[in-house]
Amino acid sequence: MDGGVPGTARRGRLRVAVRMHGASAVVTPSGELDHHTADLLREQLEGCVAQGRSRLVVDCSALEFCDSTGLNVFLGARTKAEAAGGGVHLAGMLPPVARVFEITGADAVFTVHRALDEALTE
Amino acid sequence: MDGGVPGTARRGRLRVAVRMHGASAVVTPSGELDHHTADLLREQLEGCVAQGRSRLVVDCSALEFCDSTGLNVFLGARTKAEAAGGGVHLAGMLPPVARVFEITGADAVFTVHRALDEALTE
Amino acid sequence: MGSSRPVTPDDRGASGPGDTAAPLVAPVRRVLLAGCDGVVARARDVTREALYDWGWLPARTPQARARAEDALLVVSELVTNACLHAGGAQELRLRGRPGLLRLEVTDTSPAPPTPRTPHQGSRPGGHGMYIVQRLCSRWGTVHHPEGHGKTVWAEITGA
Amino acid sequence: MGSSRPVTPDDRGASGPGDTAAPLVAPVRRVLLAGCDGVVARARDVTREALYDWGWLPARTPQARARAEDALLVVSELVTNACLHAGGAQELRLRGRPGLLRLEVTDTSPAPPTPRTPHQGSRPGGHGMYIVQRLCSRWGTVHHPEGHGKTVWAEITGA
Ligand SMILES: Nc1ncnc2c1ncn2[C@@H]1O[C@H](COP(=O)(O)OP(=O)(O)O)[C@@H](O)[C@H]1O
Ligand SMILES: Nc1ncnc2c1ncn2[C@@H]1O[C@H](COP(=O)(O)OP(=O)(O)O)[C@@H](O)[C@H]1O
Repeated sequence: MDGGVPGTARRGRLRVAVRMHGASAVVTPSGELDHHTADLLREQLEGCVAQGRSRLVVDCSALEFCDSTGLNVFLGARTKAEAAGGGVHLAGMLPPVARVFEITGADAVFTVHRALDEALTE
Repeated sequence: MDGGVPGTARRGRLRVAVRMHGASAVVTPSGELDHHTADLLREQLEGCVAQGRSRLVVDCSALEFCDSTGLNVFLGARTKAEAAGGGVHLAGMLPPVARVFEITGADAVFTVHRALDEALTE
Repeated sequence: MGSSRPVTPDDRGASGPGDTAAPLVAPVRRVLLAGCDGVVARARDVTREALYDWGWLPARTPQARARAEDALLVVSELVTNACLHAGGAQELRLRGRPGLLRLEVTDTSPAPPTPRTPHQGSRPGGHGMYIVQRLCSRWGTVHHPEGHGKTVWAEITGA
Repeated sequence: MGSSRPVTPDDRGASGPGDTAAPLVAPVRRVLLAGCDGVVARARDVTREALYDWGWLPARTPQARARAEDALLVVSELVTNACLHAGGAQELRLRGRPGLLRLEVTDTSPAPPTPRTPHQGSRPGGHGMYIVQRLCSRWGTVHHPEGHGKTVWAEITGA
């Protein structure tokens, strides 16, 4: 699947699904986001922005692991999305993923939602 | 005593004597050359060069300690002396001082003499 | 985990700082991590397995579970850094002591990790060692003799 | 040496890496080195005294004497670096183990020593950590929690 096109892409321990919902692109990474898999999510997020979908809603409810390499992907996508007039919304983070955002203070620069529907109905 | 003028200067654990011998300035540091005392030797060596005495013969036979800060003084003086057409000759180094020059490879850039008379009669 | 094997206390060259005289009373696990293919995920797998073997997992409390997850995060950071900044990780060593897990990653670069200061939460980059600093009671670098690389280690205390 | 005093094994916060679980079987000496006035020479004095007390000096052979002198050189480099690059040395700790002397210098900067590569023998600068690397069997940095500085340590083996 090409970057940001609705559908599902997979690399090693990460799967990334993309679908459109109104003005938002809903990106659903599942599995483990690290050095080996970060490129896949980066391509998908940047692909959405390149296609004019700059309101990115990331459904994190199936993301089981994320380290600083994964965090960098979200931070980079945020810059691109905001430059295009949008932003990155993170929904449903599990505790180990939420922890990375908390201890680095990165949670302050994203719009964080408890659950996906909250991010979509906003 | 002003920099490089014949006589003796002292700072803490270092004493530096300077005398003229033909074309050479004979500089005799005695004691411990380190962070606390390096400036004193630097002033004396640079003072000699500033006064046109760029053949510096350093009598190290009473120098009991020298670390990398001391080594830097000799390396800096060498640049100045060579730029003025002279050089730095080191004579009579005791084992702990010789060791610093050996392990850093700095001994290769100085003219090293076993004893002072060798450095003066050359 | 075929390549994880116990070490003997007399394996001095590979032991961590301060272990020079003290006997190795703690369980140790060593895994070779040549190259960078899949090693970060593999290092987490090995660490998770040790956490089960050494009683950190399954966790009795959410706090204890968070500490085990912190250990997986820290090992991920250390191995990633060896790949990104030191030409690849060589070996992962895990040492369990009562209430303490010590993670050690060796690589062949002599340069130490240098946490970026000030840390900026909003920008990509510089988060790895910041995370290590925040989650670990101590961390450090041991430089191997003759310029043969280094070990970066970090210690996590249990819940 | 009025300010050099023994520490007890339970002084965990100040002990070196890897000593967390192992009992402190070795003689330890600690000296506060506040500020930079005269501290480099003083650190050598304290180290020389320990070398006498622990039987390295008087040396029986020229080789043994050279090793003791190496220890004085290394401590001079570590304390000088704390003064030049870390706002001053805080504390010097010496640990004697059979055939091994461990020197530890704490300071308040989080930045680790970064040996300059390549080392250039003909230019001023960059010789301190090169000397430490050449003379020591191992050296390293322990980062203290909460950004409270670090300990740079180096180990010298006896003749
Ligand atoms: N194993 C290592 N070997 C050499 N340098 C390292 C290592 N780990 C980290 N570093 C250095 O420390 C810096 C900070 O690392 P880190 O906080 O993980 O951020 P980042 O990897 O995003 O730069 C790196 O940029 C690198 O220069
Ligand atoms: N205690 C320390 N704290 C912070 N940085 C240090 C410390 N010791 C050394 N460094 C860093 O390591 C570098 C190399 O040190 P060194 O080899 O002694 O050379 P020099 O002091 O001449 O620069 C220093 O320039 C400094 O940046």
